[in-house]
Amino acid sequence: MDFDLSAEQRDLAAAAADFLGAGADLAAVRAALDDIETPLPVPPGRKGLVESGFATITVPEASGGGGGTVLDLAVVAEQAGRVLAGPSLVGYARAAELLSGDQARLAALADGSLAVAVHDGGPVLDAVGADQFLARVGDDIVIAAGTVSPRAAIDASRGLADVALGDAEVVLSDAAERWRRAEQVGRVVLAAEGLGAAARAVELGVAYAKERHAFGRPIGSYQAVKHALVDAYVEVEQLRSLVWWAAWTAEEEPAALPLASAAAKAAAASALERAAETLIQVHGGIGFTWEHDAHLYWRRAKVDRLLLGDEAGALDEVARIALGDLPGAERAGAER
Amino acid sequence: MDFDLSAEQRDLAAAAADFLGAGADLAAVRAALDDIETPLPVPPGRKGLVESGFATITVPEASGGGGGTVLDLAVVAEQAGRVLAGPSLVGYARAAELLSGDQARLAALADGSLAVAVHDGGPVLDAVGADQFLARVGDDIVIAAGTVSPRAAIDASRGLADVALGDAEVVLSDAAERWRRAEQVGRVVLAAEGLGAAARAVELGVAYAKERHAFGRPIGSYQAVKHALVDAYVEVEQLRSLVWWAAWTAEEEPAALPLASAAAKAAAASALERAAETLIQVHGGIGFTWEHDAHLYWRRAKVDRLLLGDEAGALDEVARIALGDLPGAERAGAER
Amino acid sequence: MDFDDTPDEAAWRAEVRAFLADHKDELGARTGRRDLDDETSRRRQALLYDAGYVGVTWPVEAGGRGGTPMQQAIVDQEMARAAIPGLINLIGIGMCGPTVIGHGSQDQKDRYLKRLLRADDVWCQLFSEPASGSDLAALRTRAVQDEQGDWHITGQKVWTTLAHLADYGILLTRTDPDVAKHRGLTMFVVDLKAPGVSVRPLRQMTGGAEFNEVFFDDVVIPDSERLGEVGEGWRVALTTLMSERLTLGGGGGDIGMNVERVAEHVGGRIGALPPDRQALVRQDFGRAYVATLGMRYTGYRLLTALSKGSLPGPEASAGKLAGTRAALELADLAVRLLGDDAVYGAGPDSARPDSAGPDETATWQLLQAGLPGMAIAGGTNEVLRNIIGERVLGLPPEPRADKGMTFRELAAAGA
Amino acid sequence: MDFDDTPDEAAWRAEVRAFLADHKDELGARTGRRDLDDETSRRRQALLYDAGYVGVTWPVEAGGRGGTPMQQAIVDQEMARAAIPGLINLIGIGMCGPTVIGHGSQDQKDRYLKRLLRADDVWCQLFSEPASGSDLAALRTRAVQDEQGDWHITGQKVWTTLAHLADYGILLTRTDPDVAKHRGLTMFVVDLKAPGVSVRPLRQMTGGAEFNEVFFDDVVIPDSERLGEVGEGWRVALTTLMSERLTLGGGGGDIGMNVERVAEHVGGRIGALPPDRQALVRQDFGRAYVATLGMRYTGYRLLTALSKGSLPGPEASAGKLAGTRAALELADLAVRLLGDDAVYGAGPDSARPDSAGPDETATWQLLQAGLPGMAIAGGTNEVLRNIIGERVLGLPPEPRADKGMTFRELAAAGA
Repeated sequence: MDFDLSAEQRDLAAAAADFLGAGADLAAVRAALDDIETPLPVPPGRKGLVESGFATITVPEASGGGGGTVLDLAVVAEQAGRVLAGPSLVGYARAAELLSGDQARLAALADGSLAVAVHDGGPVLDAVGADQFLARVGDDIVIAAGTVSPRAAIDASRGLADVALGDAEVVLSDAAERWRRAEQVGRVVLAAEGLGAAARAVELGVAYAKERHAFGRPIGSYQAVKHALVDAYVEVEQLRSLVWWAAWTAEEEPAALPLASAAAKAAAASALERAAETLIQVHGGIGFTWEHDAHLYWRRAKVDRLLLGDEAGALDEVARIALGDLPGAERAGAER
Repeated sequence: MDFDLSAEQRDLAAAAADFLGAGADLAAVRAALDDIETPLPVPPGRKGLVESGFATITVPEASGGGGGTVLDLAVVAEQAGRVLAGPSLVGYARAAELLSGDQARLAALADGSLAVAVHDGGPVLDAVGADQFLARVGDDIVIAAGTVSPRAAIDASRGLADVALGDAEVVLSDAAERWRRAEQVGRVVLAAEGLGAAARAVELGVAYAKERHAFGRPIGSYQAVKHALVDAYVEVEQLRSLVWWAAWTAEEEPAALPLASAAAKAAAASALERAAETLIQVHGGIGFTWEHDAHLYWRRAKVDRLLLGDEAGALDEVARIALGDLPGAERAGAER
Repeated sequence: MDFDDTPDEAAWRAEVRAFLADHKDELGARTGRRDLDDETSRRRQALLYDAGYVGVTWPVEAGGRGGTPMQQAIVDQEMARAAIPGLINLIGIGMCGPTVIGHGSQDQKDRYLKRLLRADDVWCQLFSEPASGSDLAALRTRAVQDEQGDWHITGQKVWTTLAHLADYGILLTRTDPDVAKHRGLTMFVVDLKAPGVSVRPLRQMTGGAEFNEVFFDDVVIPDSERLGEVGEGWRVALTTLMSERLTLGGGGGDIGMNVERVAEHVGGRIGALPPDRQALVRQDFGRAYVATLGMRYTGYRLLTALSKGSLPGPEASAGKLAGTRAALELADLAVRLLGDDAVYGAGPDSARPDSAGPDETATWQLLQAGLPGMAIAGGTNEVLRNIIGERVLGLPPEPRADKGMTFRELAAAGA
Repeated sequence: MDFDDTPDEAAWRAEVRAFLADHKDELGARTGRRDLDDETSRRRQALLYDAGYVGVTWPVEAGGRGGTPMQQAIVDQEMARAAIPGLINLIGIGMCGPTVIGHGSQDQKDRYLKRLLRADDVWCQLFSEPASGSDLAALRTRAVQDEQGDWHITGQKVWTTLAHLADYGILLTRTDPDVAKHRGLTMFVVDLKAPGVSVRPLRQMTGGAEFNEVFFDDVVIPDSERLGEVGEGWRVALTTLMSERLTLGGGGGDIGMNVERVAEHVGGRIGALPPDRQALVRQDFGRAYVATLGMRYTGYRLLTALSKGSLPGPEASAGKLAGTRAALELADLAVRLLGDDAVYGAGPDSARPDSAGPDETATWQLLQAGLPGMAIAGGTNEVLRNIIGERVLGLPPEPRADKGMTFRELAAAGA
């Protein structure tokens, strides 16, 4: 057993951190919140993200992608989550799964000419800036243009909008299982972005707790502050393990993906909410000002927890799988 | 509005505290835990409790009772809860309601010749030491002798046992509403006992936190300990308000009793569990020894939370009433 | 114990209710906004004051009615019942006024109190600073007395509710940095329109800006506007803070969230959910509802104690602790029940005074976004727990790192 | 990343598995009790040791195999899989042995280590005292050296697991009260059968008595049994504590509660509940199951790090924190699912070594009653949070009230 990132994956993370650190911009995320009527995509944006190659890591090399694993993408997604980059890598992850085998569209995805989002029936993640939408009709996977109606955002970096689909073309028939898998992979990548955001929120809270003084000593020396940060940190580290494991199952043990992705999704919802709320609370007054970044992480938490099913739904799935009502527990249930 | 105990009720509480302080005995509660095969009732026991008059406060004076209110009984029950007295006042409270109008049996209850418990179908509270059992059959209230099968106790002061009923005599027909009311009154008295136990657990924790030192200062000066005790205390004070209110509704606003009793029951389950767990945690190692009293409160918490319906059931009822699915929200819902 | 009104209370309630019904349009019933328009809000408060319904518990000589806390609570209940927006000068009445009553000169009382109750003047409270939040006594705003006896104020305050509308404020300053931090403070009444005062709205995470930063650049205050003795500012501030906690935590009102409104919202939405989800919602709602009831009845106990002559003690802090928790749970549930809409925001405009008012989604989203601030304003949960732990439960305080140090030494140490 | 065994690991696993299968009766597979009988337990450990499966990671010269943490983990996994009771000398192997290896003389190593691994001698750890729990360095047990160089021990230890069966223990004592509390400590190996040692079982709230009080009444220890230098006992103890945390918190094993066993229990009971209740149970179980998976995979990360040569750091404490929480939730759920039986107890007898073993109700009730202790033993949650906050996150420590004081001064101050 070797449950750790490889040296290549650590290099990938560093490269992603460099790119996203330069390209993403919390000020732009904040500014976009005021931009109700005509929301703009936040940096680095589709173009930059696709050109960097990070967005389409999981697209086969033959189609111009990176030929990497979901775990590779999760490693990048963690870095994207740290800086609240937009658009989400979830859409790319799902599209790469859904279009698997469709060389032309995959190539278009990888060269940026296809700006696609996935439509689940409700609000569409990164609809803003997308011109084609993948959707499920019966057991078919279809693609269609759509009319995008943006709405006031909680988290402006998520590009959420209502979308009315136009005429649809079938991409693949009888593809219910693929749709489910793509959704599960999407959950893993969403959880990886949540991991990055939560980890960053804890870091910001820790840094402030070291520097800010009250009653003659740093506030981080008080148990109330210290223990709140520790609880958030512990939850983040548990989440990290679940995200890595879930991402790994996508290629290496697909039968465990349903359980692992639901577990990672549920853990991410809770860890990011706790981390963001702790970040605000540790900062006191300054933490709930518009100009501070804390609420941007809080906004991300409040939105992400509801995407691709909510926490209660994910927990229900975990329980059903673990109790044998649903398949997908092969490894988790096995004492080895 | 005057939301406070009366001077008479404060005197009653003081008298109950005197009587129970002298009569109850935590050492006996602990010893009874070892007494698996033939469990003995714990002090002060049915006889003492009935002779004191506290048990039958709510029985009319004409039948030899105290002619008091459910609130009066709740005031006594809080004191009983503090010292984990047995038997519970819940059985007396329910019996007084169920037998209302049955002069002979009420008199027997008040003079101690009727040792009754209430049978809800599952484990029977204070079955140990009871010789008659009130039960509901269809819409009738019946009374019967029973065969008592004691089992290993979590909380030996609760006298729990399985009971097989013998031939039953109908006490009152068409009495579903009365049965429900008696159950609700029972919940209030149970919550009052929980209030006393929880308040006492917090006091014991606070006292120890003042006295025990670590790293050169009292452990109660550390925020982790202090805040845990504060959270338990705040919950106890909220519970106190709910118990008083719920007890008051029994006579003064019966339409609100279903909501108020369910709310008090739910709050008691949670407050006592938190208080008892905090008590153990604050004490560190000594807190989980057999000889320390902490686990006696913990045992009470673990049992009481399940009696007369569990916390989830009570919360469900509260929600249904507040949302209008069930009657009983008249006052709570009214802005005055 | 009796939750019903006494005959006197009932008569009072009837009178109040009738008055509010007669003037419901003037009082803005059901418009839901307090600070829609400064002038309107002031007029509403004056109307209520002239009728005898503002400052009910204040002494007659302070411009009040000399009434009971219960009478005041009945006014509050009836205003809530009639959905009349809160008074614009809530902070003045709840915190500044009691401080002037407790520590001001007769001249100050005569000049300020009645006008405050009528909202002829709006007041604010200038305590917190960027570098002193929970540790209020570490404040840096300096007041230096000149030869004429006037005080010159330089510094910055923050989190000042209503400063952008206020005429006056109570201002806590440091007059002596060379003694322990609590001992070198002095309180003043400051004219917010005086030269050198500038107010900058501070936008919150909700998008709204109910708070402000207030800058003092050599603002001159005559010595006659001092509240209490020089160096006694901390004692004066304690009067304010005690009143604040009561305003935030007590009396049985809901904190930040009206539970009946949530019940209505839940009731309207729950039926559309699958049965499993309904069960989960009932658990969450039931728990939050029990918490709200507990808070409400605990508030009634406090109110009863006040009516019987108790002073507002640290127990009131428990109400804010419990209430914040309950409000968070209710807001969370309310937002989740929005279904697909739950991921959409209020938009920052909804929180602005000139907004037409929020729609349903915005209502719950704004509440949700406002609650993290509520857990901080008026004392963080941590500070409140310390207060209850030490002053109610009698647990020992933490050793003080700043014990025996002067403010100047502390500041030099970077604290 | 790879969760599969390497070929070497797979071969090792197969070997271990085959051995355990061949000896399953001797090893007490599926009897579920470790300390049913002292002699049997010792024999089982010796059998495993002789086969090379005890002390896998210990150096060869210490009687071990010089193997990898992964090999040890595979042995642990296979033993769990075959439901073979844990080793009687777990504390000796996990805590005492590493301390002797790190600080003992060659003579001590030769005399003790191999016998410890074979359970020829059972060991215990004598650190905690009634007046020093979390604040371990405040211990009072005195060691005074006589003219011959022998040490005379007087004092009391508590929470000593296995002391009633143990042959030896590592004993932390105070040799100099006139220096700061951490500096006056010295560690010894003590013979539990020596004159003056008395052991009294300490009954826990479960009814069982896995812990003991140990009294020392002028017990003589030769200086050759000292571990490390005089006054260096704290440094020696840190070796023990670091090993302890790893034993309690790491490696991906479940803490106190086997989640698959809970799943089986839940699966067997849930169908009898109304659908609403099933939904609530799935929420609770799902949450606890996610927590357990998180803990398990975090343990695997730790194990991987150890395999790559990292030392066990304070991160391991996070595993105990998270695991305790998950175990509490699982136990609570398991008990509640007992329905009517949930109010009945295990009975204290079920926890006794001579019991026939608990029934289903007793199983869960005993676990529930044991968990509050688990949150305290091996470091309270509060202490673990301090460790992670300060040593992992780098947050500043609290000011120390006992700084600069000698132990004698501290003791006089009542601390």
